[in-house]
Amino acid sequence: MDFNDSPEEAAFRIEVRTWLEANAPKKVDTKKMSEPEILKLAKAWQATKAAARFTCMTWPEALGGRGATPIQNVIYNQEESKFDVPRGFFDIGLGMCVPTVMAFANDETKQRFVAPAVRGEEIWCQLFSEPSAGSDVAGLRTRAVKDGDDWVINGQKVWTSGAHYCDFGILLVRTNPDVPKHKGLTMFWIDMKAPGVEVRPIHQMSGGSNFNEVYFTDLRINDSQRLGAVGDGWKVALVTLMNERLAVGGSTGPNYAEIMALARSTVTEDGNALANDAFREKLADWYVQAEGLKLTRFRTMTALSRGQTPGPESSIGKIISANQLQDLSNSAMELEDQFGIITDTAIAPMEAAFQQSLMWAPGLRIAGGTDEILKNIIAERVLGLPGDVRVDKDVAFKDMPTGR
Amino acid sequence: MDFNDSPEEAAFRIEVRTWLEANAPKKVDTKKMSEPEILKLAKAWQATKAAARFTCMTWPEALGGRGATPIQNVIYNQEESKFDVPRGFFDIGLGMCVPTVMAFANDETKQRFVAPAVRGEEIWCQLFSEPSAGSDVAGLRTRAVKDGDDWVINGQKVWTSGAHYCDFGILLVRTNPDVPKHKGLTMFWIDMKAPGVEVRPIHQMSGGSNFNEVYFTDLRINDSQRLGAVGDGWKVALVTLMNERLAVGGSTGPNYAEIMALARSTVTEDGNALANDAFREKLADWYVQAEGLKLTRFRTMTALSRGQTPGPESSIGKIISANQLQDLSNSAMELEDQFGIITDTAIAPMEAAFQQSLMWAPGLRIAGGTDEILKNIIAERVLGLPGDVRVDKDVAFKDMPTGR
Amino acid sequence: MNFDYSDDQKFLKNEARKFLDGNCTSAHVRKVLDNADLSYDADLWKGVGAQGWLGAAIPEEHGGLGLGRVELCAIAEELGRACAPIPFASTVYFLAEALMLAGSDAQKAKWLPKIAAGELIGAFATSEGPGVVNAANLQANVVGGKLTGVKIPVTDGDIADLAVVLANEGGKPGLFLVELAGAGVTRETLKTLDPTRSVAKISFSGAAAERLGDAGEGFALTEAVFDRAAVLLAFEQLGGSDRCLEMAKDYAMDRYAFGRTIAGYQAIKHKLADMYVKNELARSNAYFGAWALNVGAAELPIAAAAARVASSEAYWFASKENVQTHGGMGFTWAVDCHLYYRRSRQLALVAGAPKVWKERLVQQLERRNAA
Amino acid sequence: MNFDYSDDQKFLKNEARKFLDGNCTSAHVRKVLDNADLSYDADLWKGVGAQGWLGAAIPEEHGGLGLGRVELCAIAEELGRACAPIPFASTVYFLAEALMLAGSDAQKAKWLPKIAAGELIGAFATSEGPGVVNAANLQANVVGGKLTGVKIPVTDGDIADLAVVLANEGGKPGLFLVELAGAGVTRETLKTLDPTRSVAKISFSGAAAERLGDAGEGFALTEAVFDRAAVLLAFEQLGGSDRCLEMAKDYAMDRYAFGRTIAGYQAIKHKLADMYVKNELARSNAYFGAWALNVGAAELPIAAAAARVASSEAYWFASKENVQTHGGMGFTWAVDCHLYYRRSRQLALVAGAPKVWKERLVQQLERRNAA
Repeated sequence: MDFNDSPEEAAFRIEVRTWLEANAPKKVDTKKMSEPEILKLAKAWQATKAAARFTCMTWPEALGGRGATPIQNVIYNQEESKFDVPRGFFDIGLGMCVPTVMAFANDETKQRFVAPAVRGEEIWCQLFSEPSAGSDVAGLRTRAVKDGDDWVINGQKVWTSGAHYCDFGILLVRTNPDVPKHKGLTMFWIDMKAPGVEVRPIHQMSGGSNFNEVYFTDLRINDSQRLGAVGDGWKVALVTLMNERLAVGGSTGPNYAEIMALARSTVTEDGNALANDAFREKLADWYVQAEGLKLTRFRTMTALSRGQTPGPESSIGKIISANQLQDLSNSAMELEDQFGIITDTAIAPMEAAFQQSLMWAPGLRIAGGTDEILKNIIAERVLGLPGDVRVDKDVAFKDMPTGR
Repeated sequence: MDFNDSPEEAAFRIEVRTWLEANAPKKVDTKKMSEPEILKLAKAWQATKAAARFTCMTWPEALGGRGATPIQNVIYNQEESKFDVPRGFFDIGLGMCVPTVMAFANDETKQRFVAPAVRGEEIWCQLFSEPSAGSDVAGLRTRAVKDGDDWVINGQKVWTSGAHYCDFGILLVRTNPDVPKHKGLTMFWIDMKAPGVEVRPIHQMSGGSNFNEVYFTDLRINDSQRLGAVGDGWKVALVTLMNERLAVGGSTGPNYAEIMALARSTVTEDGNALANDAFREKLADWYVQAEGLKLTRFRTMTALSRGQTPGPESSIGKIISANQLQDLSNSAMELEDQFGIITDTAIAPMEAAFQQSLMWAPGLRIAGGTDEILKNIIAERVLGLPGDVRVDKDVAFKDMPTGR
Repeated sequence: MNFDYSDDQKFLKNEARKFLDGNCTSAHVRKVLDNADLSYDADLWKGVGAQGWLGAAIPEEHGGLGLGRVELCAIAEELGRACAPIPFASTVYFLAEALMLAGSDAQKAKWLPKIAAGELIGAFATSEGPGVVNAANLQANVVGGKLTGVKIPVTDGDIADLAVVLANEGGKPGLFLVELAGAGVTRETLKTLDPTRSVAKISFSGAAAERLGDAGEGFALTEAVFDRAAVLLAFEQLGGSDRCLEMAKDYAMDRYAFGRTIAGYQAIKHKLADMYVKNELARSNAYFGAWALNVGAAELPIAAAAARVASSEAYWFASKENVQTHGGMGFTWAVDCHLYYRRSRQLALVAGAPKVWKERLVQQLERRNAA
Repeated sequence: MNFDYSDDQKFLKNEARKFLDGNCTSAHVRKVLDNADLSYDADLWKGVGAQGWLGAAIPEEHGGLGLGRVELCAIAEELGRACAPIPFASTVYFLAEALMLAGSDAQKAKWLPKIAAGELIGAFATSEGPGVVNAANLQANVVGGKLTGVKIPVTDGDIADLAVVLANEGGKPGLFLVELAGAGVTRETLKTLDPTRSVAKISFSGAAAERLGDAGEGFALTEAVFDRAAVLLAFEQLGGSDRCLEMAKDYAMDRYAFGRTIAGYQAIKHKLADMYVKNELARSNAYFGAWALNVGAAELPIAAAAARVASSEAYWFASKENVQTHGGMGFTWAVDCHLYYRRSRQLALVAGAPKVWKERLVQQLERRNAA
């Protein structure tokens, strides 16, 4: 056991590092920039990467990649993360949407869309979730009705990351409500700037707006924008969702090191709060969990490095990290005692990082699969336990009971 | 809000206390006595109580009770608990079995059995659970086959408290496997000393044997021993089980006070283990839970005192107390560090009370409804949430899938 | 055994709920939430005063209703349930209780009638920075009746007329009454996690201060006021946790996934059962606190600590798992879950964090054991 | 990145499992459990010796196989999975590691070959009573090479040939080698929670003692031995927790209630998912411990603490919820759940309780931060 690169990996790491040092943009303070300004920087960097084939690296050369191994992809990302480059705008599009287009679109469509997406000129979003279809995505209600060679679409999507700056999206809709819910779905690609598409930001409990609602009012699209057969939408969506696991990153937010620093700086009658045994036991627990997750990622990388498929251990990440973030943030606020309620970044310790993460953590426990859904997934896919009793398998969608 | 008796309650408490002082047997050291010896004492005390109508107090006078209110019953038990009298042998019989007999037997049977049971001359047990039917009692397999005026019974019951000293039992069996499981059951009373009945103690993981298996091999009983109609066994059993809640007592075992004493006597580098903040926080949590349960019982008693039906809050007791006992016992062993593994009562602190309760607590989390079943009950009966999807409602018992 | 609200108390509680159902809806709470310039709901505050709640536990001789503390607990439970955006706790649980505990006859006569009449908003100012203020780090100082120092955070400090301030005088800690409209007081409203409750930083530079209670007793009196407030706050917390359980249940019963309501899935059922269990344990501990507060029992310190620990834990669990039960909707600003999530933190911190109370509880256990 | 067993190590682990599947069934464990006179399974002990496992990490010059510590971890994982009733940990993780860590050339040459050859059972004796032994309360004392004092509990003390004993000499704490068959040694077997592992009280009255390592280093050496043992024990714990998850899953898949297997109920599914998550976190932390132990990294103390904390927590959870998943059957003597429940406590206590390790972990974090 060790943490070393193989000779090939080490060589590739040097190649990557050398390229990054020569090409990565200089550090800029994005905190004071607007989103469009940051996006512009991100697109430029994406184009630079694409030209050197450091994006979509595992794709074939013909599609803009370099046929790299998954571990080479990991190595690139490790090295890139040491540079302060703009990130995050292209992950969903290139990680989930464009691969779906590549798998199901005709050649013409692929030729039109893949290369600009790889170069960062066009960005894609994923339009699956709806207000009444969260964990149960296949219960979605957005309708597409055939009209000659066109489809007319009405309905609403929700929790769409980046919809306001995206150019295109893949859209899952119901084309037949008379069959059981999984069988009446169809996938399309759409132009996000088309008339009939309206994007509204969602005001989150944390104050920010990282996601959008997208409303469709008589959106008209041609049948040629269909991905896969009519009624095969769920099968197409599964291809998209299979890629999701790889796109979901680690959690951000303060961790054991930050709360340890907070405790050390918090004066108590006996010295500082780090001297408190109860805090120390909690700190040990947080460390063990956080290190456990980090080391679990090393196990995943080991599998990649050995050319194997990573084991299911990678599925444990978000359950642990989201709940730990919520618990740790709350403990930090309690350390501050009455003062903990203050969120003014000029006054609260560590620029109110803990107060902010307390408001963000509930979202983390929900987005990309709730705690409950993730435990179902571990139970069913990892441990092989039976699925839930399904009362919706053979009922026509229109006859299914619904609530909100 | 106060904790005072009403004037009537106070008067009754004095009456009870006076009677107990005059009549309760002198304290004897039962630790050195055999079970039959203790049982003899218990029967004598039961006879004394019955003569003064201090047992089955809420029953009508004609059946041996005194038509007392539930709060009078509570007051008697509170006062009796201050005396060191033998207890526990009659609770299941008089609390669950005999009321079932009273509700469903003919007059002749009632006249034969009720009075001797009240006087403690005959003891009853309840024969419902089976190896393959625990939480799902109605899934039981013990078969009764009609043979003229008789029924012939074969099968096995399990977790029967007191079966080895009981005289009679109420027995739930399957009389028709061709109908859905709840519909094919019938209840009987049986003589535990009859040929065809064999009682074997269960060796528990805690080392002791508080329960039994009971095997039936061609046990032949007359149809006159039937309680309720053929096929109505589940309805009859529900009457028995409704009385169970009242019969389940509080948990025993060390609590926050004992572990606090242990910590105080455990020397550490800084003084004693009670000075450790982590221990102190846990201690506070245990205290809050234990006091919360005690005070919740006071709320139940208040309802009784006011002539109301107690609220559902009484259902929370065992989930909390059983899990706390397991957690607290484990923490106590960890306080002792390496020494905690020792169970020798002459050497381990507090005569190994914590080690014993660690081995007993898992049983407490299962007996009388597992944690999981109790949470279902709270969710469904208290909060009104829907029951589980039931796949077994309309399937003939013989066609149901089974495992162990 | 009489360990529950009486019929009269239940009637009062029910009337309080009716009043708040009409006058303290989610829209009222959000008006304060969404408007940074609004520190509280002045209409609701007037209405609550008109109901007599501000003087519920103030003796009749001082203009109050002279009811018991249990009645005040019943009102607190409803205020907590409604997430009321008013300085009720600061004025009634802290200021009025401090005056009744330690005030001279003159101080009581001067201020209690104003509180009962709704003419005065109070505040209780102890904290000076992150962590618990203590004898070693207390900086606020009174010399010749003039207070100098900074208190942060002071709940309702920006709207209060009168504050009780913990400060040293001649090296001895004491509590002091300070009129905040007077000279030498600068106030700055702060952003907090719960914008429906107002918080300020107050800087004193020679503000007139009058001692409340004996010199040297500042920390002891603070603890005694906290004990009283803790019980009353526990009922607000309980009201909030009950509401979270209701919200979660209602949503779960009406939200469908995979063809049936999510209320039928064990993961949700057991989560709500856990909420119920925690809420009932908190209720029982809160009732004991109410009894101890009402009769002035020697058990008050341990009862208050147990009530505060149990209700803080219950509300935290209920408010965060209520968000979780609502899924994505629960994370939106539009749905009310976050109002309770925020308030649960405000109430858990305003009288000192639960961990501080666990320590106080164990100290009481040690004292009991030693006695 | 190479953070997993190698193929060779996996092969060794698989061979170990095969051997134990045949030679350490539940019946073997129960033979020791049910017979109070039996301290260990002597046949299994011989077999394990014949496999070379006792000397796996002992250098070839001292008669061992000279494999790495990762290989020993792989064996430990399988021994834990099988709940092996033998003095492997006492002999290999404690005695042999102590000798390799602090022994003189002569001491190593004298004892290591005997361990590798299966001719010697070891023990490690620090505790003298409830709580953690420390400089202030250590009573055992060596004068003129003669040890006096009482050690309790000493795991495998009743069957061991050679013990490492923590004792003072001239006021300085040290470790000492004591042959238990010699004069001045009285041993009494004790009843414990896990009868499949043997424990004794040992009274020394002038027993011959030879120092192991430097004078004054007794506590430092004890901690260093505990660090090594903790990593190896973590793998035994991991093997046990994995087995508990397997047992729970197998039972749940085959047990029907209300017409379907209980494995289909979310309460059970999520319980098993929780087990899985804890086991995987424990595995990752254990692997890091194995790496640190194997290469003698400076990170060993924090890696060992993290491994011990994670695996103790995982095994406790898995063993108790395995009983719970089995319902009434799980509470019987006849079903194997309690073997693991008992062993989880034995392993959690034998190198000091997890809370002690949490403190050590945080001390390491402080040190790292200071550096």
